[in-house]
Amino acid sequence: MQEAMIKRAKELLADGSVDRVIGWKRGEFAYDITPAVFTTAEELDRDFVCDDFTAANVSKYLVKETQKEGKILAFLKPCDTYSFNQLVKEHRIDREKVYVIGIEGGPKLDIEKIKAKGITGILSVKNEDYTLKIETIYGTQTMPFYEAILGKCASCKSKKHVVFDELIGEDGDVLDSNRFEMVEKLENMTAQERFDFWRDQLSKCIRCNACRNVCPACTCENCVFDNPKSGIDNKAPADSFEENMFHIIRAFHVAGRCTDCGECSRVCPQHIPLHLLNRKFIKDINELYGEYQAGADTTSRAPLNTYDKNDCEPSVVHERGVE
Amino acid sequence: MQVNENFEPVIVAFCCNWCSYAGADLSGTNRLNYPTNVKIIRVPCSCRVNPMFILRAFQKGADGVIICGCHPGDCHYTSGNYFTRRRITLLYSMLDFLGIERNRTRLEWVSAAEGAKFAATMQQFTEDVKALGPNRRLEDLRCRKQ
Amino acid sequence: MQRIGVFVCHCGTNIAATVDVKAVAEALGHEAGVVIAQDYQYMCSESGQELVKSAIREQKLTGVVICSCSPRMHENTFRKAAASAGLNPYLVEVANIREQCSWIHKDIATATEKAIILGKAAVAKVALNTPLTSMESPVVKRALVIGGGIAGIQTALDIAEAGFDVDIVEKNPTIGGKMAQIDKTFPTLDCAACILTPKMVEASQNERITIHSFSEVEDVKGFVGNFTVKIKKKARFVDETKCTGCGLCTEKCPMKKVPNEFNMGLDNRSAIYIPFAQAVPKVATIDPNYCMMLKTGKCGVCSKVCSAGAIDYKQQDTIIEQQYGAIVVATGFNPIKLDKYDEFAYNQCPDVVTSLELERLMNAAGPNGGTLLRPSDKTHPHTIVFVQCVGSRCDDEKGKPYCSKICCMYTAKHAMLIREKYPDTEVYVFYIDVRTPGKNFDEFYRRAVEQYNVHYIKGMVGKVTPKSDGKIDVQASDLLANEQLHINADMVVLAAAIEPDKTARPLATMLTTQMDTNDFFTEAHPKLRPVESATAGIFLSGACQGPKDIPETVAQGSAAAAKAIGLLCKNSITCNPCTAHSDELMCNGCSSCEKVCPYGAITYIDKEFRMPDRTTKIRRVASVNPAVCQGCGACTVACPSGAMDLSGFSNSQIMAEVDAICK
Amino acid sequence: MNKNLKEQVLRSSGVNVLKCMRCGKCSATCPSYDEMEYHPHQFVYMVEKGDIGTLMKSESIYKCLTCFACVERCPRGVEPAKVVEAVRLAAVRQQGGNRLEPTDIPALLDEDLPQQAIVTAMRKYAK
Repeated sequence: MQEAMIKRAKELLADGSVDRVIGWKRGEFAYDITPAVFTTAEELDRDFVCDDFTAANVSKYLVKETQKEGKILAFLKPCDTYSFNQLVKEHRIDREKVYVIGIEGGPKLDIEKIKAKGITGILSVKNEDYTLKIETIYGTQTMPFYEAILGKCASCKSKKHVVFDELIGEDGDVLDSNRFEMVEKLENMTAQERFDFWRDQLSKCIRCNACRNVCPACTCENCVFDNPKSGIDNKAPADSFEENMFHIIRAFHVAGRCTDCGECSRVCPQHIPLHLLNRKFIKDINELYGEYQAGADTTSRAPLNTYDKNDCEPSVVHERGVE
Repeated sequence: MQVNENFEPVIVAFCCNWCSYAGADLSGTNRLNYPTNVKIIRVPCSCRVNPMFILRAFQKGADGVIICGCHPGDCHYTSGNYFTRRRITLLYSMLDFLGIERNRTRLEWVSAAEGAKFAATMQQFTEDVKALGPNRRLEDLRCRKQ
Repeated sequence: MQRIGVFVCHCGTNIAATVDVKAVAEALGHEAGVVIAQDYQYMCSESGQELVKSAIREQKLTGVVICSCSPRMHENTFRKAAASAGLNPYLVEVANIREQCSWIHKDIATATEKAIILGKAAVAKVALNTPLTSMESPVVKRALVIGGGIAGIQTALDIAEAGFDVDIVEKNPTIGGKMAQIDKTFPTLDCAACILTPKMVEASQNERITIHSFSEVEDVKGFVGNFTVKIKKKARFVDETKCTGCGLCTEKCPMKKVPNEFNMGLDNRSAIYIPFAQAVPKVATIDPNYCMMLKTGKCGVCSKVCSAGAIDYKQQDTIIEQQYGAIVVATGFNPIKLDKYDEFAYNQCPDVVTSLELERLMNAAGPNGGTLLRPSDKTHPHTIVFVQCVGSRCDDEKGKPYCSKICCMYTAKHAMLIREKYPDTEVYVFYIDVRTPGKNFDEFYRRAVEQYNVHYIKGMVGKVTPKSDGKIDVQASDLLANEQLHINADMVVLAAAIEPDKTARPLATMLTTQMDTNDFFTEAHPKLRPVESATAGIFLSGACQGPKDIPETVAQGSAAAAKAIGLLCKNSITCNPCTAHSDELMCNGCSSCEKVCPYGAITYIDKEFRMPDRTTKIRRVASVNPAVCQGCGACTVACPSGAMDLSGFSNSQIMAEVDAICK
Repeated sequence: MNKNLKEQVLRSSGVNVLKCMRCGKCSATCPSYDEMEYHPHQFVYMVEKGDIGTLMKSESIYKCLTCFACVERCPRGVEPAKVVEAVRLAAVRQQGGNRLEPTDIPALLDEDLPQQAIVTAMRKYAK
């Protein structure tokens, strides 16, 4: 697929349809992939990569990219198209300035899961018939493919591209995922157990802001946490409450807008399952106000920006689940 | 859990100017008693209450937060309390998900004519929060389990 | 550097009795930024205000905190005082230490502590207040009166008299309301129609008054001075402009078995009808539930006989949209349904009637031409029992908790009229209390007893049983004689409680006005602003605000008119400056705020920004129209970037209050 | 006036006699009115006054049929029948005796006796 993508990108650059291409390039290690913008055929040939590690969602970069002159080609996986659509809906991306090529999605690999097997000195990882062949400086190792996939891919919600100008490869369907399993499990715990769970998790936070910086819903010109006028600006936590506050408010700010792309948890260096907070909101919204998938379209009203006169009262929180 | 008999909770009440704040005034005019623990902050509409304010209150040591607004359908601004209802329902559900005691937060509709309901609600809420004891869960997330 | 002045009011002993006022002033004097803290007997008095003003001038204050009664009482008083001393009025904050402190607490120590905290919160807030300037917004010089009963008519006439255009929207085919159904009025016993119908005609002939009969308010948008109202003119299948009201169609209409609502269903009318002879507008209306032409397409008699060619079977509901500066609500009342009172056999026995039904039975234009006859067998009743407080003063869900106010007097009236016209009739009135506060009211009641020999019995009727001989057994207690009575009556008249009209509740939602638990509109202040609603530009007239008799209704109708005229006289009104505003540097242009704004006050513009690297960037940003924004703050929470904030209730101000309370 | 007795009656009846607005609908409804020396509304009023001894001595407490018509009809929700029952109970307790044991009932039964009468008898004569 990588070859087909490079070929198509070169064509579009050559005929002037687009001025830039956003995709991924390799870093120091094979698995160390970062999103990158390419402007020439040479750059594409040299650096462009699309493999089992290109999990990063590039749609957020289009906010800044579409503020520039000219048109950009974006390769979007199914999950990325939801984020893209949501950003178009919020007027953050100028749709006219993007040429979207839908590409097949994951599952993508999580290098941390490979490393967790005690495999170090990794040079390259190849998927051969769902067995990973891992070349290391200590020799070749293998492990089953599905044991190394990203958490977000394991509970993939959709293989469908909700927006594209053309497709490379097949379009898929919305999946019947098990993504709320963990949320449900937590809901069924006692309040004390839930509290203990989150205290353990959130106290690991080092406020590196990676979750915020990667989140396609967090595209504010100026984040409230960086704004002294908001009253909650804070980089280094001044007291024990800050992380808690940060994550609740962040989850609340993206509630009804989060497409559940799972990037927050993917990039968290402390492995905090931040996506669970977002999924809790999504699950509540689905259950209380009707099914809603952010980014599935560009016209529907976000659940928090609308209401129904017969909405439930907050006492519903008392009526369900475990105290 | 140890219940401290002398525990006096700090309770912040956000009241919309048109209904609930007037309802609170009415309970005063009618000399209906409720605990001094409750301190009211006037907001134009319950939809003005940002989740940040609620979290900030807990952060700064509040033991309970209650929001009061016009009854659904009676909002002075037509629809404000409908938005409030969604936002606050989701927020309270999230706080519950994080293991924060449910009885520390409440949303109640109190009209300008419901002075008695206001006093009774505050009385009950204060008792509920008192029973829970001081709010610790929202403060010590940094402390790892010993 | 802040220079805040704190002024603590004793309010006589209202505050000082439970709050140590001096201690509050002392404690707040130590707060950061506070340069002066004083207490005074009555801060709202002339000399109290002078204290504030001189402190502003002498101490060069940048903010003022008044610890006193509710800001709903005197915030404006102190804002005006500050303005007259040269301080922006929005640099004044009120800490409510009366309604929300001294009046609800008994213990001085804890009440004082709370008062200090409330004061600290106000000090913390005022330190962040910014001077605000009000905008002006134009006033549309036209009023809408909703409801065409005596209240609405009076209001409309008074507003028209003052030289402003008024529209009356009446849901029935004619104006006149309940008063048109009434026979005589207390305490003068003059004929209701004789005093009402001239007013109805006056309203219809006044050039400044437009009557939209058979119409309903569909939608209300906008705000004081500038409401946009959609009025639905229901199809009456008769062209109002052509119909002469000759009534030929109503005579010829073959469908004559329609319960006549004007006569409380005591007789029938035709499918095409004019409610009563003096109806205004005197125009026929076709009842589509009964009209054979509309139901089956066969008939068309009315169309054939109408020489004016006014019949239009294809007429549709139409919507009129109109701008108004002021709206007066005059939706009136109805007697409650008595279905739940089986003990009074209202549903079982036709000779048990409500008082309003009795009005029709006694009315010359009523079903019996003014002769009082039993509905069951059209015989003259010789013993009539009146039961008061049916459904009024009830503590259960069957009735209403309030006194309906008018029943004592109209029952005395009925009793008197019956005794006058039919001296052979015995009249019993069972009362719990007779309430006659009003000019000439008690004299009237005493006349019923002394001159007309009406039997007033203190006690309630327990049970009404229709008997096989057509008589009615009324079992009651005479509390003063301490005996149980059985009266062999011919008729029983129930003084049913009155309740607000059912259309009032949805209307209140449209108008964003408040109602009490009984669905009466809530006035802005129970004593000082009885004809205004809490929503600016919406006024209350008549029984929609609470039970009222005719003189009171008319008085309130005129009072509401005066208030509306006061508003319409102005060319522009001062807007609330506490509106939302968006920080363009932070706005993402995401449209969340626009979606939650109930007034459509937010629009988006593409704006060019100079970037730090000297390039320019065009971004979509929100812009709030302060003349349209009413300051609810819904957008401030919807905004994910925190760009949207509300003047007077800013994020930082509210958070400062939270901090001060939680400290 | 016996304060303790009044409190006992108020507590065991659960009635707030102050809600009464003296309309007399209870007595107007009462089928046993003529049998009773003191009538339902008087029970409410006299209990409020604390004049319970008089009521306890009166046969009226056994004349109430506990048909609950007064409870059903009272516009203020005062529930006079409960007051009557509480006074009766006070009398029964003071006398220290049960007038009716459940074991006595089979002998008293006959086919025409309505169910309610048995229940009422238990209410009135046994505690």
